[in-house]
Amino acid sequence: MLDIKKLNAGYGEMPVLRAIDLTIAQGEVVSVVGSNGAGKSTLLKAISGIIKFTGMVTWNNESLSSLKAHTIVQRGIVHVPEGRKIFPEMTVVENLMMGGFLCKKDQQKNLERVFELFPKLAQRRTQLGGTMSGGEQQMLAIGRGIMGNPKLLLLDEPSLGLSPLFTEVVFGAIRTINTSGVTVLLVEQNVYQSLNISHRGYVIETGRIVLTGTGEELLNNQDVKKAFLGM
Amino acid sequence: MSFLQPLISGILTGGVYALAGIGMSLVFGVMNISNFAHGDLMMLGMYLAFFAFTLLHIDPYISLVLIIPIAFLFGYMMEKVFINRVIHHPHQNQILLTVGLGLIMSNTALLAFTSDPKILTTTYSSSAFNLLGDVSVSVPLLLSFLITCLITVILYLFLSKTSTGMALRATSQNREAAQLMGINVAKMSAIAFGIGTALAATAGALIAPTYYIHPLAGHSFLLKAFTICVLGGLGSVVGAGVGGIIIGVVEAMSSTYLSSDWKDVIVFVIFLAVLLFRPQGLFGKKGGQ
Amino acid sequence: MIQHLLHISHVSKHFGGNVAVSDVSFSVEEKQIFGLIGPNGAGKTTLFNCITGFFPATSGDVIFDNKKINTLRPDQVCKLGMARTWQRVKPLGSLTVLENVMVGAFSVTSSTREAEAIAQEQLKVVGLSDYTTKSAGSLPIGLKKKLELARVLATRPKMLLLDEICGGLNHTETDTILDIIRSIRKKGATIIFIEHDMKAVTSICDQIVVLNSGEKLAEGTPAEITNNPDVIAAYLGGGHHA
Amino acid sequence: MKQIAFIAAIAAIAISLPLVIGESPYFIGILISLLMMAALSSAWNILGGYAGQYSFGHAAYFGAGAYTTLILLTLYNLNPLLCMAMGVVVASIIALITGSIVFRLRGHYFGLASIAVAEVVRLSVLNFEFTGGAQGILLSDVVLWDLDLNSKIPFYYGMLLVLAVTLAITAYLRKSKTGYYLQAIREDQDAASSLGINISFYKNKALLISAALTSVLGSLYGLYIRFIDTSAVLDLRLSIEIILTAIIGGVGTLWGPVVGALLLVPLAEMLRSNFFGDMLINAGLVSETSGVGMFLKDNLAHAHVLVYGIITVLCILYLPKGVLGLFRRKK
Amino acid sequence: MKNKFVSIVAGALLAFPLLAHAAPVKIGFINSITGKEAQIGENLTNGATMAIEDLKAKGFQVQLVKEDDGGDPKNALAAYEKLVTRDGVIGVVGPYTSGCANVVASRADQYQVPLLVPAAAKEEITMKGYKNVFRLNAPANVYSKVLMDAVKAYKPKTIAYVYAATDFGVSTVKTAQDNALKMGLREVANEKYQQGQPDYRATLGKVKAANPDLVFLVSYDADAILLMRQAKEIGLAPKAFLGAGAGYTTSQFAQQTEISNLVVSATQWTDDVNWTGAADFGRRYKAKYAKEPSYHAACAYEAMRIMVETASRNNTPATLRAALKTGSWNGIFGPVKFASYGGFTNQNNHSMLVQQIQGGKYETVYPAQFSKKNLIYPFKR
Repeated sequence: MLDIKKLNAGYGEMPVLRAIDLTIAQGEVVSVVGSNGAGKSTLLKAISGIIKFTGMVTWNNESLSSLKAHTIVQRGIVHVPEGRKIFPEMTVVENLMMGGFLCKKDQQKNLERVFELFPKLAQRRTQLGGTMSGGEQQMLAIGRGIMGNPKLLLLDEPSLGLSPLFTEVVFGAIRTINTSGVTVLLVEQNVYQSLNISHRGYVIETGRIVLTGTGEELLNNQDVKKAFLGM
Repeated sequence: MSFLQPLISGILTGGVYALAGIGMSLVFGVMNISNFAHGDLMMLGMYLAFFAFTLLHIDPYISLVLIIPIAFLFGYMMEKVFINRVIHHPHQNQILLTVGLGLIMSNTALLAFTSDPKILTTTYSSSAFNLLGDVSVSVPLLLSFLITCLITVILYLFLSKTSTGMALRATSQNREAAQLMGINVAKMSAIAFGIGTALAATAGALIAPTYYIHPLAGHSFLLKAFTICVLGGLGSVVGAGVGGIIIGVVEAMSSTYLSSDWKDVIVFVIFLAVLLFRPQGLFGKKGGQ
Repeated sequence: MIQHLLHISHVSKHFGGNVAVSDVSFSVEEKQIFGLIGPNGAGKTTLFNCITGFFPATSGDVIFDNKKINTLRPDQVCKLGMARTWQRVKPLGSLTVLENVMVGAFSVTSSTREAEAIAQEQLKVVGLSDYTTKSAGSLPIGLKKKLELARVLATRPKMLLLDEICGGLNHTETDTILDIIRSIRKKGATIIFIEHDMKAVTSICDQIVVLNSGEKLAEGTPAEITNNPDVIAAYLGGGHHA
Repeated sequence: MKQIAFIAAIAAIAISLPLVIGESPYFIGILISLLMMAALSSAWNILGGYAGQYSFGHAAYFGAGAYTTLILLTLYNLNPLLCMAMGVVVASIIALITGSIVFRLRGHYFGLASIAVAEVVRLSVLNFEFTGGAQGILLSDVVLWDLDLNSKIPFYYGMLLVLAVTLAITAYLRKSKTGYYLQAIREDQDAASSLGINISFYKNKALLISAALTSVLGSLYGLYIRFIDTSAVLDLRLSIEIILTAIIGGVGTLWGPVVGALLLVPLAEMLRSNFFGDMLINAGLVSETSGVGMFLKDNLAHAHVLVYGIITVLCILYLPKGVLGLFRRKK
Repeated sequence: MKNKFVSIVAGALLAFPLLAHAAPVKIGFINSITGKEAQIGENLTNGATMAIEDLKAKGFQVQLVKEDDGGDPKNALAAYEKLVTRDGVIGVVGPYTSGCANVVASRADQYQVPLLVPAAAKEEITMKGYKNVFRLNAPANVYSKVLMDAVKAYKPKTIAYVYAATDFGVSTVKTAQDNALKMGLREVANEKYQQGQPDYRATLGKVKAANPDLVFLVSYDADAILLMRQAKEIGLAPKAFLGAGAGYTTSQFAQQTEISNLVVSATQWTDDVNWTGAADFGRRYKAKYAKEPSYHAACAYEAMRIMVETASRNNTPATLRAALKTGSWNGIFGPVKFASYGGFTNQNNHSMLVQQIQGGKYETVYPAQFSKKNLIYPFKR
């Protein structure tokens, strides 16, 4: 479905990703784990067209390299950015409607889907996004992503800064989203949780993929533990 | 003399200031650009109203239905051709570009329409009625105030209810996230500039029947529009609306109780005080520091 | 008697309603390499900003070299002998590499010639001598990190606060930086080290504090820290395998 | 070595120029304008170019110099140089007040605040009585030693001297601690302050130097033209022209402002005096009585500010780093 | 680099004036074609253009070199110096604005080329004893003098001033205050305002509260209409509105009968006065430019006529100066003579006129020898 070959990307003259190869098949949850600064977020930004890259990124046999960010969204690739980036002076419903900017037909249906997934958001329809707690904002950000009818959902550190309780909720939601037929590319620091819900995973270190395997394999691989704990 | 007189004429005049300020604030919020050609865009509206009145015999307030789309297109094109090229440049270059564009507009107008001021005299240009005995209320000013209110409400509804309007707000709140929603932010910039221009031109047209029309007539409103924007919080539409009325009232009050020649100084001092003590403006949320 | 060069006492930092750092205390001894670790968003950089004067702590005290530095500006903190680097490098882009380091050196001298000499010396320390006339903005990330290091060293600090100095570097680059840090300590400086690369942290630090969600989670030697189940949970996620 | 020769050559030309064209007060007048704009822009460049603080209110310091000097001269008939020094004092006071307000702000706010301060100064001068208000100040003859102040030559050399001093200060500064500190502030304020730089001290220092030099130029202008009012010496247009000159030449470079003035001042004068239209007509390319000729003679005179605007727009779009930016290689 | 550039520019500038011919009499004209004063500048341009056409028709050989000063004294000086040193004109008409005229006048003796100021009102221009500076129009003090003389007979008691914060505004009001003192008028309000504001109601409200007999106004074209509209709105109605020149003497103002009727104003010139050719000039001007001539146009016309005719007979600056000094003229501006009196040098002691808008038309009402209609006093709406 998504095929990445020899992807190089960075900011200005600063290279971050070096020769990344990665594939995602329909219906999968794929995790990319790695420490801070390894290039996880950069990978998502390259896929969603926020930054320029060299190499090949193909989506259902179409090259994404020359497309602008807003047209990539039209293809069904929706990016939920790190730090949530919700619209602070818009209400919950307005934020969600922005997520559904390109597919207004399905707006009502999607709205119900989001509220089903995160009942808490339904209670807070008219609250301003900026006044919500971090966990609620994360739900909103994911909900906003779903509003865009994604075929592939790119999630950047959804558990960042969340309490364990919220983390559980978020990972549960990701699983539900996946079972409803959405392919998920998940970028996380939370190695165990994310690999747990993933079909496959990649470990990224200083801009390179160093390990790959099924979620199970990676979870049991001592090298992963070493990479993170320096043991 | 009644305290109400300066209050009421200040509020009514402030309405027109508000419209100029809202346009500028919108452009600022979405594009992060200080538009020094804003006064010249007001001038454009004045001439449009004047020619609609003298050539087509359309009442200046009614001619808004023509002026708004024309000005919108003008602003939209201006953004596409010039402004978007400097959207990532340093502020000072953006400012000088808009200064240059303003010079081109005002001097083209000078060539085309000469420097003779044009006076647009409608049947109601100098009519007024009395309120509460001795408070005189100017009819054209009241009309333009009401139209300002109407336009502000329409703009508010546009920004909060329509998808384009919401996309504009989204772009101004977080440009990158807006892109991720599939919003074409480059187009939003052009639309924002188009609306900003339309609002400036509307302000110009509204003031035309009680003011005079001259190629440089917009300049006296430029710094005022900036003051209003900062007062209300750069980027805040509601803030700019209230800011405009505050400036109108402050001007009228200081003319009445202090002196006419110091009123501009008082406005600038308030401006600086707001910058110092509340840089996000009276209503804004973005920090200035 | 152990000399505490830096003493952090019950420091909290709030941004509006958000608590970024909450009641953190620890002490750093002279000539220590002190690790400050924790998952993303734990409040490490915020704590650095509070220590170096970029924003005042909401409550608590920061005592450096027996002076309370809570209300000092960053430049005053620097003058007292505490220098920092940045997680996102901040090269003075249009200045040359040499000039960047000279800017640091000017905090100990006013003479351009002396500043240049100090700068050359520090560039040698970090191995950037071949790049003196390049513009700082054009360097690759690895060299920018080295440049930042040379620049703070030129201020002749008693204490260095390094914010992810190895972030985004490959193994060889990281090793070089770690060697440089060891050599700096040998010359008498004290170092606080924020890092994600656990291998780097455990190999170089004498003492480590772990922050999580703004709070101090653990403190101890590298061995203690890596075996602490709370730390592992914080790092790898509160999973069933922890 | 090459640099010294280059500077010596320029100095020699600049010093001997009046001897070559001494007959023509018109050209010397333009050269004075040119030197003045080069010096103003260079003085602005210390703050704007090196410290990165784009002041849009430098007319305030120019006006402070001009007004202080002319007021003191008309009231007390002091030595003009003393008046000039007082101008520097007044400009410095205004600069300190301005600095305490605007340096707390960044970005758009800084620019707008600098305009507001300058407008407060302008409107105050306009409203006060002792400043001559709207009537301005007309100066009778000035005596300084036995210089012929009706001649332009002393002012030519005066402006040249201030320009040379400004450039010398700039050249010295940029290789000194202060200069490096200013550039560090321009590049990254946080990095600068973490390296022990007292941001507000150095910004104010740059502003003071810049304001003092600008004030001296204002004084010289006042003595030269002998009539000032707010629209001539305190207008926002002047502030903008100063920045434009620097940007077109190349901001943050030693010679950029000079190059900018060399391009803009003669261009503005050629446009004002309809040089191009007259040239076409005089060269016989266009007949004076033809339609095109009439247009050139009558309408181009109205259009020179328009052309100036077009040039501004083209420069910002196509030469955002200025003329010198074209030649500056990336190190 | 600098060297090369300067020499190219200097060379180019030096080369071109030599191409000009020397045959016809060469006169310079400095005017504000652009800038803040451009609107009045245009009237001057029109007047001067008509003068040149008339002169050519009469057989005068004249070459006019036009310069724009944009209202900036620095440019005006450059323009004057270009005219006298590069273009070799023997006389200069202009500049319009007081600031520019001031600066140029102060240099005229240095270059010994006569300057004829057509319309600048600042008194100093002809009070410094400059030998080469002549002024056609009456200076600022006459505006208030003639206005107060016109209403003296009605014995007003109090006066209020409302005026633009410009040189002309401030100068005129200062002389008006002197004249008012002599007449025993009490000042009850003094409101200076910045031009270009949309709202003067608060200022006018203050004046209304002071209830003056006379309201003395100095404003420019459009401000005048604005002020009078708002005065009507808030019901300010003194015994007389006295407008000093500028904005109160335009046809545009007169056409706004609703607000302008019965406003009294001082002017340098009207087309109904019995000066030679004044009516004819007014007619032809209207035909050519489709608007009423302002007094600025008449000033420029007459200044240009006097300059060219005199220069044609006296083709050096020195003889031109002498001829201007001794000559006398009679034309659309009445009798003209440059004399020295009351502190002035080479000043035409022009008698200003007081006119009142009666039924949308300016009628000269004072002094008696020029007036056809009587002043209507007091003012009523």
